[in-house]
Amino acid sequence: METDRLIASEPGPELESDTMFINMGPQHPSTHGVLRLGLTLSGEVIKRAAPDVGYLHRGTEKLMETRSWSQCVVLTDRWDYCSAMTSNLAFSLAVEKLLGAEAPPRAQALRVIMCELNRIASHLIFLGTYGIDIGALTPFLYAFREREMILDLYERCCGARLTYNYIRPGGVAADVDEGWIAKCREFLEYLKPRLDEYDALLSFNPIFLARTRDIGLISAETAVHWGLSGPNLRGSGVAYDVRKAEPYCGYENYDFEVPVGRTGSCWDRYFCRVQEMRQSARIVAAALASLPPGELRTKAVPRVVKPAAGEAYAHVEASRGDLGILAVSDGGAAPFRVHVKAPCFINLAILQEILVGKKVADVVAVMGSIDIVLGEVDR
Amino acid sequence: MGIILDKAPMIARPIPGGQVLLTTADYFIDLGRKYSVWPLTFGLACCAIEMMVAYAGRFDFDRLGVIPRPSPRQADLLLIAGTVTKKMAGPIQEIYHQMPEPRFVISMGSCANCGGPYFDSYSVVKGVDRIIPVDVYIPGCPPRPEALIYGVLELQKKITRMKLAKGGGATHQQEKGSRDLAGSNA
Amino acid sequence: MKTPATREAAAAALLERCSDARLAEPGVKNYLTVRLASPKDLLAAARLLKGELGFGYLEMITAVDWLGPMKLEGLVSSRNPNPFTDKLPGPPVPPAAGAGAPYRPVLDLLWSFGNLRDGVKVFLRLEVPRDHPEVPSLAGEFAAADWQEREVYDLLGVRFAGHPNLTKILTPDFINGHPLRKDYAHEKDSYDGD
Amino acid sequence: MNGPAAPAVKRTGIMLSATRYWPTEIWKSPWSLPRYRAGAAWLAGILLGICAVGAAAGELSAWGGRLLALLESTGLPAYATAWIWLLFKLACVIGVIVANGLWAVWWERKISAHMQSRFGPMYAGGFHGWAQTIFDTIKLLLKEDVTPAAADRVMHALAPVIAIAPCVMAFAPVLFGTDLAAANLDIGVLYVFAFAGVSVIGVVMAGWASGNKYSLLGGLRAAAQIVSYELPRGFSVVPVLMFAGSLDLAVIDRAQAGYWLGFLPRWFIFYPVVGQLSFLFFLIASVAETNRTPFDIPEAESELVAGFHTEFSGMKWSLFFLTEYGYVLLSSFLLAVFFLGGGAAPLPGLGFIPSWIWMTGKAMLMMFVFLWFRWTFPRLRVDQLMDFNWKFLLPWCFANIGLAGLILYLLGTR
Repeated sequence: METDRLIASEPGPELESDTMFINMGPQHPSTHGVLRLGLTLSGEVIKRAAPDVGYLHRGTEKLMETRSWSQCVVLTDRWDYCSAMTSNLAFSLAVEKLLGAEAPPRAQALRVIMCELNRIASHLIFLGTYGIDIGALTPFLYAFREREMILDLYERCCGARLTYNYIRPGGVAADVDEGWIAKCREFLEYLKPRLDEYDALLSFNPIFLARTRDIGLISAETAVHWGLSGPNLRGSGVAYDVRKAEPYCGYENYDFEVPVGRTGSCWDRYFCRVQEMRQSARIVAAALASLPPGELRTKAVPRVVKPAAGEAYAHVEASRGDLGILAVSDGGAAPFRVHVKAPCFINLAILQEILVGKKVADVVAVMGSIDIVLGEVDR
Repeated sequence: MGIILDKAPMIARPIPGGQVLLTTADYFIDLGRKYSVWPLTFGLACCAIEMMVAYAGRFDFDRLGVIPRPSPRQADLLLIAGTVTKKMAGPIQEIYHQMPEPRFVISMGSCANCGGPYFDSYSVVKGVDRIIPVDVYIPGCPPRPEALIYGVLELQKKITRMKLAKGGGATHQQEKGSRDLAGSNA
Repeated sequence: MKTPATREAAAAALLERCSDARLAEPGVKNYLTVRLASPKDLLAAARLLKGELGFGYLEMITAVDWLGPMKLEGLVSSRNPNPFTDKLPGPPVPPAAGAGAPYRPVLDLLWSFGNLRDGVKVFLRLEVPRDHPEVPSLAGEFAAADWQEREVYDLLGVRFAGHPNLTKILTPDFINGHPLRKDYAHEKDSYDGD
Repeated sequence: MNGPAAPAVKRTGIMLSATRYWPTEIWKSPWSLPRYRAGAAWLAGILLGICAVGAAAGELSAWGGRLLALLESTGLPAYATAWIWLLFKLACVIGVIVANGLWAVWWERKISAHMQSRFGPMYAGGFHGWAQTIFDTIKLLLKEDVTPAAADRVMHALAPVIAIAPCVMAFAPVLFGTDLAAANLDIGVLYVFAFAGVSVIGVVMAGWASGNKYSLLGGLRAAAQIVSYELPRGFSVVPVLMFAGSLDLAVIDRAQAGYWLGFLPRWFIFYPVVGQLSFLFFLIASVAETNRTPFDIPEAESELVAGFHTEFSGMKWSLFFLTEYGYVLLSSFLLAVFFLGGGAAPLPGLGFIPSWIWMTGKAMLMMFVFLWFRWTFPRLRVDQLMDFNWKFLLPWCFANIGLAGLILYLLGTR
C-alpha cells in the first residue's frame, strides 16, 4: 500500500518498536489543501516527516503545449489561486520577453496596482488560515471581511473574484475609472487601522507568541541551501526581493521597504507577511497617485502570438515567493514548453528537515508559516 | 434508531392512521436534516477558497445551519470543491464511504463536474460523478459563493423530498447511483 | 544587471574551468547561459559556482524535450458535446511544427543559479540523449535540488545518479511513462472511462 | 448576440457602494442606528419579563415544599413517595442538562457569529434560528450509527455513556437557588469534584477504543490535561471553604448573604486579594477541565482532526457534546455559588427578585465568559499547557491558600 512503499523505500533508521506512523492525510483541516504528510511519531515527537504531493497535479505544463499563447493565461490563474494576478504577470512578462515587446506605461502601473492588491488579499488569506491553525478562530472572519473589499474592486475592474485572466501578454484587459480609484483609496484608508487591530488581536497575543516564537527556526544558510524564496527567505534574514533585485513593471520608481526577519522563526515569517501588507498598501497608493493615461495593450503583441524560436525566463515576486516562468517557443502558435518555477513546491520540501524533533502541534504551526498553496505545488 | 426507521413504513401501512403518521414523521425528519447539513472541512483547489469565503462573514453559511465538521464521521455533506485528480480519487472514495448515511455530495465547480479547463489532462478524473454519486452540481470556475449557497438550497429542497418509504432511513445502503429520488419528485 | 562584473567574472571562470564549455549564444533571453559539454563537469561547475563565485542559490532545475511537436496520444480528452450548438467538436488538431525550430532527439537540461548578494543569475545548459539520460545529482550540494530533480525524473525521465530518493513525486503510481515527453502515449485507466 | 441589449452600466462610485456590501460606513456609535436601539429594547424587555415572572413565581424551593407536602398527603407508603420524589428531582436535573445542551449550543453559535461580524443560524425555525439545535438533534438522532471496523465495539459504545453519567451525577448537590438543590449533601464540594473527575475515563476509552491514531493521541492528551487540572481546581476553592467554614454548598451560599457598608455584597469574590485570585484560578482550571480553548488540545481541530471523538457519529457524538456543555454549565453554577454569592441579590433593594433568577443569571454570565474565551484565544501546545499548570497555577493556588489563612487569622472573621 502507499504507506508501506513510503516506509520501505525511505532509508530511515530501522524502525524502533514504539514509533507510530500517522498520516496527516490528503484530507486534513490544516494542510491547506491536499497534501499528505507521513509522520513517524514516537509519542508526540516527530522522528521523520515525508511530505507526499501530487494529489492536485493536473499537468498544466503538458496542457499548455496544446493551447495557443493567449489561451494559456487562463491556466496560469489556477496555479497559486490565492494570488492569480502574479501568475498572470509572470507568464505575460515571459511572452513579452520572447517577443521583445513592452507593455505601455498605464498597463504597467495597473499591473503593479493589481499585483500588490492581490498580495494583500493573499496575505489576508494566510492571516486567517494561520490563525485557525494556531487555534484562534476569529481573525479568519475579520481577514476575509477585508479581503471581500479587494474582491469587490477586482470584480468591478476585471469581472472575476479569484481567477482574473486580467494581465495578458501585451498589457491588461480592462481599464479602471474614477469610481474605482476612489474606492481603492477608501479601502487603503480602511485597511491601515485594521492591520493594527490584527497586531493586537493575534501578532502580539502571548499564547500566539508562545506557539510561534522560536518554533521552526530556519537559519539563513539553510534557507538558501533549500532554495526558499519570498517571506520564508526574508523571515530568515536574507533580504532578497525580486522587486528590488530585478525590478519589473516600473517597481524601481515606487519607494517601499522589504521587511526582513531576524531569527527565521514562524513568527518572523508571519510578521514579514503582515508588514508586507503595509508596504503593498503604500505601493498601491503611490501607483494610484501617478497613474499615467494612455492605451492598455501594446501593438507589438499581435492577436495571434507566434514568437520566433527561442527561450525566455521571467520571474516576479509572487505573494509566496519568486515565481519564474521559462517559456520556450519553436515559432509555432502554441508554446513548445512552459516550465513553472513554483516557489511553494520548493518551500514545501524544507518540511522534511525542520519538522524532525518537533511536536505534532508544531507541525501545524510550521506548515502554516511556510504558507503553501497546493495548486502551485502540484501544478 | 436507523433500523426502526426503516421498518416504520411496513408497520405503519396496515394501521388505519399510519400513512398520516408517516408523512408527518417524514416532514419533521426532513426538516431536521434540511436545516442541519454539516459539510466536511475538505477543499481541493480554487473552489475551496470560494467555499471558505462562503463560511466567512459576508456570505455566512452558518445562517443555513451549515457548520464545517473536520471528521467524515460527523459530516453528512461531502462538498467536492476543486479538481479531482486520479491520485486523489482513491481517498475521496474512502472518505465518501466513511460518512454515515444519509449522506449527500455536492460537486462544486466545473473541474468536479466534468474536468473543466483540464478536460484533456492525463491525470484528472473527468468529473467526480465517475467515482461517487453526486446530488447537486454547481457550475462555475470557481462558482461564486452565492452559487454555492444556491446549490445548498437546492440540496435542501432535495432533502425535503426524501421519504422513509423510499430509502430515506439511515441504514447502510449498498453502493447506489445518485440518490434515487426520482419517485419522490411529486 | 546591476553588477556586470560578477556576471563576466562568473562566465570567465566557468569557461576556463570546465574543459570545453562554451557560451550558448541564443541562450535564455538576456541572461548569461553557459552550455556544458558533458555530464562529467556538471558537479565541478556547480561546486565552482557555489564556492568561489557566490552563486549559492539554486533556483530552478528543468528540462525541455526537443523531439518535435507534441503527439496528441499524450492527452485523454473527454470532449463533452457543447449543448449550445448541435455540431459535434471536430478531432483535436496537433500543434504544427514551428518554422526554424531546432528539433533534435535530445533532452536539454537547464539549471539556474542565483547570487543573492548582487541579484545576478547564471544558467547552465546540458544536452543528454533521450533514450536513457543519466546526469549526476546536485542534491548533495543544494538541498533545493532534491525535489526538483525528482520532478524532472518523474515528468521527463532523466535519471539523476546519487539522488537519495529518486521516486515519483507528482504523477499517480499507476501512470507509467513520462508525461512531458513529446512522444508520451497515455494508456487509458479505470478513471478515463469511455 | 440577439436578445435584449445589455443595460447601460453606470460606472461611477455609487454603483459600487449601493449594490455591494461595503463596511467602510463607520458609524459614530452603534447607538445612532435605530435597528441597534430596537435590538437593545427587545433585550431589556425580555430580561424584565423574566424578572417579572420570577418575582411573581417567588422562591421555587417554596413550590418544591408544597409539592412534597401534596405528595405526602396522597397516602402512598413512605418508600413510594420517596422514590417518586427522587425520580422527580432526577427528571428536573436531566431536564436542566438537556435544556442547557439545546440552549448553550445555539447561544454559542450566535455569540461567536456576532463576535465575528456575521449572523449565525437565522432560518431554522424563524426568528434568529431559535430551533437550530432542535433540528440538529433530530438529524443526529437519525444518523447511521457507524462503528469502525478497527474499533472495539463494546468500549466504543460504552465510552459516551461513561462520559455523561458522572456529569449528570455531579449535578446532585449543585444549587439552582437558595436551598434549591437535588440533594443537600454536607460534603457537596468534595462530591462534585469527585464525580467531575470520573468522566475522563470515558474520554480516554473513546480515544483508545475507536482504533484511530488521531483519537488515540486526543484521548491520551485529554487524560493528561483533565487529571492534572483537577488539582488547581480543587485547591483554588479551599479559601472559599475556609471562609465559609463548611463543604456544604448551601452553607457557602448563606455565608455570602448580607452587605458590607450597606451596598457592597459580601461575596467571596470581593474579599481583598484572596477572592479575586481564587476566582481567577478556578475559572482557568474550569476552562481547562471542560477542554475549551485555550486548553482544547484533546479535540484540537487543526491538529488531531476531531481528537477523541473523531470516530463517533450521530447520537454517540452528540452525547460527548452534551457532556462538554454539561460541564460548562456545572462550572458556571459552581463559579456562581462559590464566588458570586449564588442567590444573593447584588444590591439590598433587589431582594424581591427570587434567588433562582439571580443564580441562573450569574451562571449565564459565567457561561458567556466561557464562550467568549473560545472565540478569542489561540490554543496552547501540550507541554506549554502542562508547564502552565504545574509551574504556575498550582504554586499560586498554594500561596493563595496561605494568604487566606493569614487573612482569616488577622481578621478573625469567624
